[in-house]
Amino acid sequence: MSESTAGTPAPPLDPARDRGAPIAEARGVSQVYPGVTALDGVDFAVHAGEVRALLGQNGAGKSTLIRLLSGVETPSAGEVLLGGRPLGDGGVTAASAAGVATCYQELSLVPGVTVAENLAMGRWPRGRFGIDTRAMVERARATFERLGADIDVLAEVAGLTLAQQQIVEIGRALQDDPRLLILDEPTSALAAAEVDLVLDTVKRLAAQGVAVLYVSHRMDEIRQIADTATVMRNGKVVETVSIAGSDTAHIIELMIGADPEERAVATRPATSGEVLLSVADLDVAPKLRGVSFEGRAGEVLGIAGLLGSGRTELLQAIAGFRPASGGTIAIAGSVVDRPTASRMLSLGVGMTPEDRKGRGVVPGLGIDENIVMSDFGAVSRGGALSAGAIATATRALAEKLNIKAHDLSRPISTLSGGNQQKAVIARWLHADSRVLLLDEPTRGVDVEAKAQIYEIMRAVADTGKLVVFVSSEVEELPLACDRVLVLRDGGLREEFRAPDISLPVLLEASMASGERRTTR
Amino acid sequence: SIPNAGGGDGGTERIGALYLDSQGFYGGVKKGVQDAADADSKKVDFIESTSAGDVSKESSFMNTLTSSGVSAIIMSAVSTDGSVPAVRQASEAGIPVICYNTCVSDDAVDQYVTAWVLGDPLKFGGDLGKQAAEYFTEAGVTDPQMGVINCEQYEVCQQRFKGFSEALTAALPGTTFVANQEGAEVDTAVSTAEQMLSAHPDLDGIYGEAGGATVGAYKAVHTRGLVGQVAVFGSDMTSDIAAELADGSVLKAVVDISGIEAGKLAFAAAQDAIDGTEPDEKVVAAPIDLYLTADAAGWSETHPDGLP
Amino acid sequence: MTTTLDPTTAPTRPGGAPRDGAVGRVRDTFRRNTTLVNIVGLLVAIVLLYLYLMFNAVGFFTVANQSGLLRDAALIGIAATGMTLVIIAGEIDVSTGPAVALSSVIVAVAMTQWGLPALLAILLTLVVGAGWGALAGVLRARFLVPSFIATLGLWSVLRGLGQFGTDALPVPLPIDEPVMPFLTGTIVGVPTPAVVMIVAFLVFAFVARKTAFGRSVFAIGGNAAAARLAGIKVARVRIVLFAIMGMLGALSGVLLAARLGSGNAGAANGLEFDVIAAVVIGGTAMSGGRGSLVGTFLGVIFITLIGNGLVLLGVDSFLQSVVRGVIIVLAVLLNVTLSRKRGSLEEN
Amino acid sequence: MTTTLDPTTAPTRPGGAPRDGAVGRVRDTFRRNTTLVNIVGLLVAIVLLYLYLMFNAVGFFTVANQSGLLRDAALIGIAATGMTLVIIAGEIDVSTGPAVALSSVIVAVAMTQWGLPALLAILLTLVVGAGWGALAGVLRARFLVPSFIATLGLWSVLRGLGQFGTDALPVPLPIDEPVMPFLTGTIVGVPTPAVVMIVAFLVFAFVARKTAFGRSVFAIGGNAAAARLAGIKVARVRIVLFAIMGMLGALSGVLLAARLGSGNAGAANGLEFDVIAAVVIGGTAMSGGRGSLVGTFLGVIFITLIGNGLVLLGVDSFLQSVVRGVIIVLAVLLNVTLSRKRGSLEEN
Ligand SMILES: Nc1ncnc2c1ncn2[C@@H]1O[C@H](COP(=O)(O)OP(=O)(O)OP(=O)(O)O)[C@@H](O)[C@H]1O
Ligand SMILES: Nc1ncnc2c1ncn2[C@@H]1O[C@H](COP(=O)(O)OP(=O)(O)OP(=O)(O)O)[C@@H](O)[C@H]1O
Ligand SMILES: [Mg+2]
Ligand SMILES: [Mg+2]
Repeated sequence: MSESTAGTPAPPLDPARDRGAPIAEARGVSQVYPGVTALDGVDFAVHAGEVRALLGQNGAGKSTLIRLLSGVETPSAGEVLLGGRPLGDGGVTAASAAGVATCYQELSLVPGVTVAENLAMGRWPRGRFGIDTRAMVERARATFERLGADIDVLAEVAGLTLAQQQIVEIGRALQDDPRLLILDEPTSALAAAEVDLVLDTVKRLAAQGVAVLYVSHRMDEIRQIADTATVMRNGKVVETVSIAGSDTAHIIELMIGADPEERAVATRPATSGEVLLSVADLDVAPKLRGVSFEGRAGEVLGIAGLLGSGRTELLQAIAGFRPASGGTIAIAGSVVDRPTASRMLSLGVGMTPEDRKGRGVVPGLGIDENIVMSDFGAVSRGGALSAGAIATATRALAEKLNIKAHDLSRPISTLSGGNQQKAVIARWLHADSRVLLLDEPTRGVDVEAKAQIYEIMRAVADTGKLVVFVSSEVEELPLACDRVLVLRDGGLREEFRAPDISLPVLLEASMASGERRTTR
Repeated sequence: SIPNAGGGDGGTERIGALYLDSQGFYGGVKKGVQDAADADSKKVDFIESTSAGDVSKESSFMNTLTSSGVSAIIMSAVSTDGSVPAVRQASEAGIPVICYNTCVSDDAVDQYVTAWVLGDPLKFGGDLGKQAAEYFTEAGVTDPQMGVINCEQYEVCQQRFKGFSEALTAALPGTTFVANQEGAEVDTAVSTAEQMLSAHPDLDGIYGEAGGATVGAYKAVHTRGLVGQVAVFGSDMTSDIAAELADGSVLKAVVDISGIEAGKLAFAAAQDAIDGTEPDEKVVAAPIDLYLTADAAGWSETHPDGLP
Repeated sequence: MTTTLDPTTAPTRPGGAPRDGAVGRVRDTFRRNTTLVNIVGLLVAIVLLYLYLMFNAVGFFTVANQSGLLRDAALIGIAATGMTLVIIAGEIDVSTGPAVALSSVIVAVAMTQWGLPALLAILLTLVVGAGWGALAGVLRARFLVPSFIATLGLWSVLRGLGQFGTDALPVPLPIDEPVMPFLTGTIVGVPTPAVVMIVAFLVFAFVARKTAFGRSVFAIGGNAAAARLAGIKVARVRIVLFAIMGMLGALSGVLLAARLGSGNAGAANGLEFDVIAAVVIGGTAMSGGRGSLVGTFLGVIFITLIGNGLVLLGVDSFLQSVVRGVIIVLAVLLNVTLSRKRGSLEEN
Repeated sequence: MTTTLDPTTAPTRPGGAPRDGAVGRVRDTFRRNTTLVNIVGLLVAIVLLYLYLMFNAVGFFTVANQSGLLRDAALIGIAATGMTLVIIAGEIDVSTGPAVALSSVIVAVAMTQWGLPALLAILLTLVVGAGWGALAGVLRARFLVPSFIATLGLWSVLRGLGQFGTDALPVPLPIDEPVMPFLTGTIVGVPTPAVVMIVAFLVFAFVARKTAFGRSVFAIGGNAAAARLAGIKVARVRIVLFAIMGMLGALSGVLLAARLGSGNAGAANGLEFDVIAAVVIGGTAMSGGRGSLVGTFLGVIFITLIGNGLVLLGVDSFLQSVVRGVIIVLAVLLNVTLSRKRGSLEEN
């Protein structure tokens, strides 16, 4: 990405460096799930005031280690110590009493109740007559004030956007002045401004002596806040390195166990392909007004915008999953009268949702079925599904998209996040969609898988299709897109073409000079 | 008792009617009551409900009827003891209660019930038991092995069985009841009866305590190809039971209380009570009829709509 | 190559800012709180029903009928308080009818055959009810048997036990005994069971909103995994929940025995469906995580009113079942439609 | 500058290659497929039951009883095929009993009162059944009424309609008519209803595994939102599903009428619970997304066997209800425990 160029390996840290007793420690822990060894004899320790990054590819075991440290699970072997004392099977309650606060990777909020209630869950303030609701609300308000986030604590969580929910989750971890704060991919759903909010908070807490364990696939964040990084691979700790002393290439090499290849995807300033998608004056109540743009065959079209700027709504409206309140959508030159989901599907529009786990995959079904689901007809022979046709079709796609799976009939839930995402994209290649709308396809996937996804997008575009790419990680738009549209204040405001797409101009455009927040 | 508000001469009369369950018998009662009202050229609104054999539902309906001040209540009580409070409540509110078919315990009848159109279940079972004994004697079976398809979630059925078994064993002391299983609804009855025939291959007869049980029993005998070996004695006439009885190969006798007749008698008793006429006799006997093969055709003719 | 696309369109209002003023606050509350919409809807429906029945059903608006209505409501309502929590927790209990019936038998047997004093017999019945409820809870929480199946099994077992133990005959209560008549009497004019029901609603409304247990129930129903991560003892809450439900069934059984003067193993047939329908009509989501006791209370009144009105209007007894079915579905349909977020993608 | 992406990170084995050897494959299948474990467990239980009953229940192992067993199984089994799909889709249908009963009435009325020929009457009944099923489906899919409530309403409506229309009297079938007797006869020694059931199982096993519709049902049950975003017409699948369920109920009703010689509005009381229990005992998860027709078939046999055995053993009929309840819960418990061993730690 944007970091150092040299390839010098950094020296491993001296583990015996005297810093007093670690706040949290894992000694020789292993965790075995049926059929998977998620952790294999891991030793790990984190000290007060330290910001430790935990790095590794999807499925390396990062979240598993975190679950052990937070008492959610007890290890199959080895032990966890918090503040020098064994956690045993004290569970979440004991870990939390020892000062561990965790923001889990999978959103763990209760949708039907308020934000304030979610923060208080499991430790409601007691008043004279049962729970003291006022204290609960006050405490929640104070927490978000400290965090600098604008969240209505009386709102029901179900009504919040994914990003707001993520901030609530972070707020919950922060509220009790923890001694060890664990953040498992806290920023994967966030855009730049909110990311800064989180990073600032982490820095502030670290300065106060709180230990922070931080998981992210975004290397630039790691560089901003972490002192040291523990790299994991295949359930083992490979090495703990100093961030300052190691370049990104080296860290990636540690993560994937091989030399990273220099990869960049060719971008093109202009395409002469046919206009596949043409949106005119589209209104999507309540967020978007008068959106107009065109997308051509062979193009990777990025859409940038702040959190809540309506990118998701735009894609949903185009795919027919959200009624447009005005304007027209045309596919390959012909205006679609009633853009329902099935109509758009038959016209060759496919969308991958931003919430991969919640709305992307059907966990119990095989990888192959998750792929062919978009078009059963193509793998049917005489009205019945043909196992042979399914196998042929999915094997080809798995190869093309480099989906790492021994057996495509295994449930998709056994795949790592990045590979799940590839399977969801494959779904639309199977349906032979001409217009692919990818909403945050790189969220929560490791660096390597990200690069693969950029290349998939390029390869798909090269076959005469249009790829629309939405990402909250603004820095990846310049890497992958031929053209980037910027959504702001309910409409498309600016357009950039390769090679004039760069991080600073996109950020500038997304935030608009006047209202720009001061965080960066 | 206090003359009633909602009743009255000339105006519309409101009468509450409670049915015990949804067997055809109660359809007959309904028709009988209705016919009687029409014949009387009175304008009567019936406020009706089915207690489905559930005392709590009955209690709630009785309460509703009582508090809405109907002129009289015609009911088939769910339980001799369990239904007492509901009947008492109505009676204490000055509403005449007329039982048909089933009623509350004798004490309570004395105190709270105006009239009871009764087909005595003991006699109901007993008549059939006698007929069964006659049949077996004629067939030369002195120690019949009997199976029973019962409806014992209703108390009245236990009485029926008592009457039946006493009459049969009195005549044929060698009688044994080798199986007794629930089957009030015809679909349970048919598979239970089939299984009973499997478990007891030497069965000589089956007693069906209610309509569904009867149908189930003779259907099972046909299915198992035991025609001529197993005789069925049943209760409650319906069109298809009449047809089977006319055939005569399996179903030998059916005992029945006409719902229509019971309904008519109950309505008459209700009118008397509303008019303030004291009945001579609290218990009004409902005719209990025994039907044999020869009578079946006649029943079908006189009951073209199938209502018993 | 930067081009500004459309600098004119007016910016929308910044999100998240609370609206000012009382009106705004009420509107906000409404928007936020979908259950409130349901409650108002139900209230309107109940008022309309009342008006209609007052003018069309003879004897409806009499003290006697209103108090009878309350008695009927109590039978559904007491169990419905617990059922609300059960459904909020994402579970279901279909064993209510047999539980009530068997409890009425137990209290009667305890008094007549074992000679226990009334209060002791009642206590015993409540404990036994809580016991079989807890059993269902353990099956659900520890052995992961779906609650529908666990309570369906219980349904079968309890109904059978009651009928087997009594030969399906009623067990009369002793006559010269003061407690049971009190339970079927009135307190300042209000039928005792109705008073018990109202107390139960107040208690459970408090429990649901103001106790850790109640909030845990909401949390578990909304997201059980999240509740566990927050340190809530999910299994324990579930077990307690079903135990409470069992106890409430037993309480209804005691009141039923008092009303009928006997314990009846065949009584309260299908009660569970009325109870569940009342809860769902009251706006509690069958998928869990959402619901209110106020809504349930109105649901109970609504469903009792329908039953009472159908009888008083002289509707054919078989048709009553048809009308009830239609009305229940319509009520829930209305409810779902009212509370559905406009333009929401969510479908499930 | 595009390069092949990942030449290095070695997946231990090339993608898609199955494990070698038959044993390995069997083991793999077992590990993967928790339903297989359940199926074997159920098979063992059925064999044990058979052995026990053969030696203890007089008349059990006779041709007549075995064929009666099959007849009983058919009543549950035909509806259970559709119910399996309904439950896999994450829904439930509690209206089966009244649907079967009313269908038996409709076919009888169509033949006797409207004078339709048997085949036409049957066809009409199936269409009407599919119609009310579709109605429930529309309520669920378009109006978001929970299927429990939609079908509970249907339950009440259908039961009431049947009894209202017939005054609760049986409607006899015409006597001199060949089709209905055929439906209650045998085909090469096997009772016709059992043949129909077996055909239904084969058809639905095929539908579930080999058709777009069947796989859509699994996808919707596993994650409805994802299925929808993948282009599956979720609402349509749900409606068709309930229509099929309605039609199967009507088919059972026709067979029941043939067996009883009449249509009976009060028949098939509580059938829905037997059907649901059979499906769940067969390993279909009530939370949706998982299940098999083979499992359901065994569940049907199991539950029929229990009923048959209890009667043959002469167990008191009230006690039978107790035993059935216990056995159903135990069977599901075993099932859940077996499949949990192999699944994830996840609980909900
Ligand atoms: N509950 C579970 N049951 C079975 N396998 C599991 C479970 N949780 C994790 N695994 C497996 O353990 C391995 C490690 O998973 P983990 O979630 O710790 O990876 P991660 O490093 O956090 O990956 P990511 O970057 O995608 O979050 C994976 O192979 C995963 O599939
Ligand atoms: N957790 C979630 N589960 C399901 N749907 C969600 C969730 N979060 C958001 N959505 C859907 O996505 C829509 C848009 O959310 P959000 O405001 O974050 O997206 P956006 O306005 O497009 O912003 P962004 O530009 O970040 O995508 C929401 O209206 C909602 O329908
Ligand atoms: Mg992780
Ligand atoms: Mg978005």
